[in-house]
Amino acid sequence: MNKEKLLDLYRMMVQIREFENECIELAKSNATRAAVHTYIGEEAIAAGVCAHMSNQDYITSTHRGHGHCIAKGADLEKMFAELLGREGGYCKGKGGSMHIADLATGNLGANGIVGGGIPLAVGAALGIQLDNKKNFVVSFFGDGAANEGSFHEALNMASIWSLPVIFVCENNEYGISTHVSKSTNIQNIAIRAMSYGIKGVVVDGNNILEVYEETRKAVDDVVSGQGPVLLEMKTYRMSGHYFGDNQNYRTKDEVNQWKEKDPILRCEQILQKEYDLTEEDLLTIRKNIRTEVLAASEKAKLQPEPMIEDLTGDLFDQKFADIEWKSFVKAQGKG
Amino acid sequence: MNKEKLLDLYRMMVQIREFENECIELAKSNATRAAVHTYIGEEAIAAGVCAHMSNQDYITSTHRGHGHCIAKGADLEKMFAELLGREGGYCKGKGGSMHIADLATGNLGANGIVGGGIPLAVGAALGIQLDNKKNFVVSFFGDGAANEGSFHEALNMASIWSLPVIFVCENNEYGISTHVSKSTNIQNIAIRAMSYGIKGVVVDGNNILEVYEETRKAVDDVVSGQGPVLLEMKTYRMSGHYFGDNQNYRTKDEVNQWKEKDPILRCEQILQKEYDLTEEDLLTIRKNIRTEVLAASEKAKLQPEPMIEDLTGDLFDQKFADIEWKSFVKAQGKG
Amino acid sequence: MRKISMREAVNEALHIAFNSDSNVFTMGEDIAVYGGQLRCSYDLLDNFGPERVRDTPISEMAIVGAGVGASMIGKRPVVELSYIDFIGTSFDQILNQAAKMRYMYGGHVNMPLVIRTQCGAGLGNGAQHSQSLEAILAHIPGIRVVMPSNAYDAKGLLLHAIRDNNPVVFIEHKALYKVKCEVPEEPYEIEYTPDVKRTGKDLTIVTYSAMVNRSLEAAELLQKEHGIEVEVVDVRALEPLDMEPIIRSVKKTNCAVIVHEACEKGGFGGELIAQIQQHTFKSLKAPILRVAAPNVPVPFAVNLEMSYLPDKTKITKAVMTCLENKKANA
Amino acid sequence: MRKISMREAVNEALHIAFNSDSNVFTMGEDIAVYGGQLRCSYDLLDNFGPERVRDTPISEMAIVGAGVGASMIGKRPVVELSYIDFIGTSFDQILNQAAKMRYMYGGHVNMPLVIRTQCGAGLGNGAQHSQSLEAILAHIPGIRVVMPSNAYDAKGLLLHAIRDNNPVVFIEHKALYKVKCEVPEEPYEIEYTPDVKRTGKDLTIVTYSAMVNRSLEAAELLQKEHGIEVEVVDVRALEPLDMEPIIRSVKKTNCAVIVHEACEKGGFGGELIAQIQQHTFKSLKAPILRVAAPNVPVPFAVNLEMSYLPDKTKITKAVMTCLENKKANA
Ligand SMILES: Cc1ncc(C[n+]2csc(CCOP(=O)(O)OP(=O)(O)O)c2C)c(N)n1
Ligand SMILES: Cc1ncc(C[n+]2csc(CCOP(=O)(O)OP(=O)(O)O)c2C)c(N)n1
Ligand SMILES: [Mg+2]
Ligand SMILES: [Mg+2]
Repeated sequence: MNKEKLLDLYRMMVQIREFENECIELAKSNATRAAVHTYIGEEAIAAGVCAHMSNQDYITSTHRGHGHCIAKGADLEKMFAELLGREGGYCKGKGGSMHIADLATGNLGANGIVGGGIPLAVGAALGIQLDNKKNFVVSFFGDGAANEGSFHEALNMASIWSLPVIFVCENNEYGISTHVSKSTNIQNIAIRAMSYGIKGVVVDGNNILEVYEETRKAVDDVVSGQGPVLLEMKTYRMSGHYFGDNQNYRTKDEVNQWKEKDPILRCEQILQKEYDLTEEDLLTIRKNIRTEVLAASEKAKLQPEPMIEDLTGDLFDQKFADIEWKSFVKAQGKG
Repeated sequence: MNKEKLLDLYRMMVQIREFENECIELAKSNATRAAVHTYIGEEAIAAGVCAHMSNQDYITSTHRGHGHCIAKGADLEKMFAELLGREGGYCKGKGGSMHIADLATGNLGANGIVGGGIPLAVGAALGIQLDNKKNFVVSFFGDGAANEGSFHEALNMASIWSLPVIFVCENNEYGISTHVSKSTNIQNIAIRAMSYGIKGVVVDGNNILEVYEETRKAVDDVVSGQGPVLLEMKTYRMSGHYFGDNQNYRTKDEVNQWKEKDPILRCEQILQKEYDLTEEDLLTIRKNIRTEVLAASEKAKLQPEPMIEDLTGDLFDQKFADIEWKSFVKAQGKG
Repeated sequence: MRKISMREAVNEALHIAFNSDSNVFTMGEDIAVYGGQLRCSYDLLDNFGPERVRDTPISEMAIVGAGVGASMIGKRPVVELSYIDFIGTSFDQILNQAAKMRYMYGGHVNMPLVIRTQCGAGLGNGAQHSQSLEAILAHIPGIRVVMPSNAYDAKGLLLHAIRDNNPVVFIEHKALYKVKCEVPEEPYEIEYTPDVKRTGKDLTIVTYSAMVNRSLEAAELLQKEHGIEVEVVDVRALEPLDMEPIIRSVKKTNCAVIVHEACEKGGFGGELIAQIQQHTFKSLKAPILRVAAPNVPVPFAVNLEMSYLPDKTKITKAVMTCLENKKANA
Repeated sequence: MRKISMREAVNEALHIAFNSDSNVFTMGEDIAVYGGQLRCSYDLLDNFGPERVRDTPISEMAIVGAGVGASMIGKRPVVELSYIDFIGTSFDQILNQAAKMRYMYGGHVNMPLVIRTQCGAGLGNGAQHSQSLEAILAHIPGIRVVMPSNAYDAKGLLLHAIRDNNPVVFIEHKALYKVKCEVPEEPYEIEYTPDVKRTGKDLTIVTYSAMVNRSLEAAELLQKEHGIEVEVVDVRALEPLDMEPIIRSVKKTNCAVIVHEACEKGGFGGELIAQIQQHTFKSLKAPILRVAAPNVPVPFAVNLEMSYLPDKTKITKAVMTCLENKKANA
């Protein structure tokens, strides 16, 4: 990979990390209300996957969706504004942390329902296929979501129709408090691909180069009509399930061991060893990004709340589509 | 297998076949109303599986459930009475063909919802495990049902808890009009066992000896705590999806080819070749069973309809359980 | 004018929609080769091909969910749930996805999705294939709920629903499929608004779906035998719910009976009564009565199922009671 | 008497049930090690072990379905859906299995199953984690629907539900978990019947769950500022629905306001109104009004969510309007 590319990926990861750090700050003062699920430790996945995507390629995301959203190119201020429930937020403050969609960048939305987005991704991929386009869809979801019925139905449907969709299972070892070894009886979730006759690949999700490369192969596959692919990204949720989680279900030791495999750290090591960047270079990048992120947060904080009159708006589109109905004369003797 | 055993299995298969033949007669005159889904061609599965079960072993069944019900030991007259909507039917006429349960023989019920019974079987197996009993549960369902989310969730849950349940997928090649090759992208549904880390076995479901033997092994496994097993029974629905099905989705040729593999025919061949039964012996058996079945049907027809006053009964049990609440004094400093 | 059945009318609307907009496609269990468990999608496969007319696996969550996803990117899917009872296996995609997305995402997403399905008892399909679940759907903000009572309305309402940019659950009663009425060959639309199916000055029946015909039968009988003039209002769309024609009617007749096939408790009759009594309190001369199924699942036996269903007799009785009350309070 | 929170009361009831009947067990997401997303099942794992206190995969269909299956063979499962919104992913097992089996199988099956879950808005959980879906459940014949409004009721109703041989959906409002009241240490049961939480002669508020407290606040205010005496009836169980105390109250006060947090359209208020107006028509001196959420999903922003929720002010206003109507019609 050339240096600029890797630096882009690095910057993206840092941006996500800094966004999440700031979210935690906001959560501390209860500015975000309810749960904020941070993506800390998993940044390589969103960054490495979405680097292959254009705005015409779609994603579906999860309750832990900030990283996906940012990697797809979202505007940070609008994201913060949404988290803070401001009028200028992505959803005009109606959604909140778990429900940011951004159609302009191809983000079909975060989802508060575990597994809820997987069938949507299949539908978007079906739309692409019907339109004979060369785009594709990525559905992000967790190890826990892989035990929802929707996972099963969606992968099977995508397979029989050879739809252009990549299923990215972010196996961060936990569904809230439940370790993946307690919720499944298999070593790799990727093996579930066999149930649908599709390709399943285990990927080191904390290694940005591997994520990037394996996604590239999957994109080639799905776009060339070879059907969906299941990528299992092995990773770890370095923070709590949400800010405020007491984490009584795991040891500090375990967390610390994974912190050594922090994807950003590992990327920095590569950048230093193989691309001659100095620690100072990296620090500068991080500082600049942090400044940008904080600026976005500050600006968002200044935004007004939604207007109360807007409470009942946006439920239905009042317009009907412009379709002119044409009779269909059936062939004789049919029906 | 000794002769008496095989003859028992044969008799069971014939009983099911004759029951279904009579159902078709009843359906012709609309006496059964709505759809009656017959089990013709699949009798070896119910017979071979249930031969291993006592009344303390449970099954969950499907819309195509007559065979399972009979093989578990149901009373034919009560079954016919239910199909005809009579007061003396298994459900007092409230259920109908798709909803016969018979707790006395361990039949937790047929189910009109495809895949609906699979989680119930897991729950019954959990109950058995909690009670430290040595019983087990069999869940019957079709190839089509294996694409329902409930299949996925249920098998996974049974696996992680090593529950004593055998999942019997009756792959009769069709879900109504849809051939299994159009609804899945895999050769054998049994392979889905891998997604849950359990054993999956492909069985010739039209071969009574193989069904019997493979079920025996599975029973040994699940009862000894080795966790659930998925048995895929390859078979064929020789009749329409229901009586009245135009079967425009398959050729007569295809059906005829499978008729040569009729499980009853094959059992008869074995009985003649290896157990010295004559054609006449078999004819006598069939005639006797047929007479019994018809007698049950005739008796059922004479039964009265349910009383209209019974329309709103049976919804809730009016009694509460006899439990005497005992305080629980918590250890100090807890909670 | 030619008469066609509601099944034919739905099929015709689907053909028109497929012919008019290439974004329209359909998927569901057994709808292509088999022509649908509801038998409404016959000929579509032959006329429009397997890309746009798709048999699915038995996976209702994926069927509805894929419809939601495809509609979010601009397609106009018409997905089929062969029985409304199967909202059970697909409910999350209706409750938490289809219905919520536009609002939750601040109005930035449109969802031109139609879920066609079939409801109702009377044909011996048993407890899990005979339900009337419209009240459940009508309580979920964000989805349209449309229930035609005849072939003419079905064609016009379905085309309207397909042109709608919002998710619509389009519920066809199985007992209506064979019922014929006059239906023009050309395309037309019917708006989501109640229709006065019969005028009368003595009492208003508010009803929808298969119960419209039962109510008209009762009205006919009441007129013939007692000279009572009953007005029958067909709600047609539970969401959007246009109460104006209903309120107008009740203000005229001063009393009302609600008729629906769903079980009474928690049924949509409650909503209608709540609004009617609020807006016509002073003109109301008798308590509003409901004729609905008892609060049990649909039984199988023919005599139980028939006595389960609201019918002409029960409706007539309720009307008479209501009119007696009206007289007593006059 | 000691005061404990509703969370503690639920936890205490669970401990009592586990201690009293070895058939009682519980399963759900994160309920064992973590003590529950609702934090109501803490200490159970330590006290009763991993066989009877089970963390499940994220598989709501299997959780509810396994509860149904286990209860059919005589166990008494208390399963937990961490949010009522997840009836979406488990609906078939509620609608078509748990609710229908006893009737459909002719009364030969009992199902002592409790589904504990949590409802309600107000804490910024957004559209998919804040719903009030009781009206959907109350429309399904065959399941009990119970909604406590305080710690005392929660303990007694939950023990009653666990002893019930029928499936019960037990809905705890998330905003009530921390609210304390006097609760005896010993076991006791409360029957499924409405409770008059405050007596008054001028108007009846019929309400349940978190809205009981809002209604009591409004009643308090109305009394203090206007000398108006409002009676507040807590429905407590939507199924079985005992209308007698409600009707008695309205016959006394001659007018009523229904308050619930669920969105108005198709909410349970409709059912209450339908029955009240039918049985109190002559005593009713004003149209029955509803105070409920608007017909949109629950919004996230704090100001929107607060204005979405029914509160003291809206209730007070509705009561005043209703009383004006009453006076005008007197
Ligand atoms: C259908 C549903 N069930 C349960 C929940 C509650 N819940 C929210 S996040 C979560 C854990 C999800 O685990 P996983 O899929 O591994 O994603 P992760 O949080 O680890 O990123 C659970 C159980 C939910 N939101 N939706
Ligand atoms: C949830 C659900 N979806 C769809 C149906 C309609 N339906 C009834 S039987 C059937 C086919 C089932 O196929 P399979 O599981 O292979 O069983 P088979 O009929 O072949 O025995 C379908 C789709 C249903 N009853 N329930
Ligand atoms: Mg996880
Ligand atoms: Mg099949």
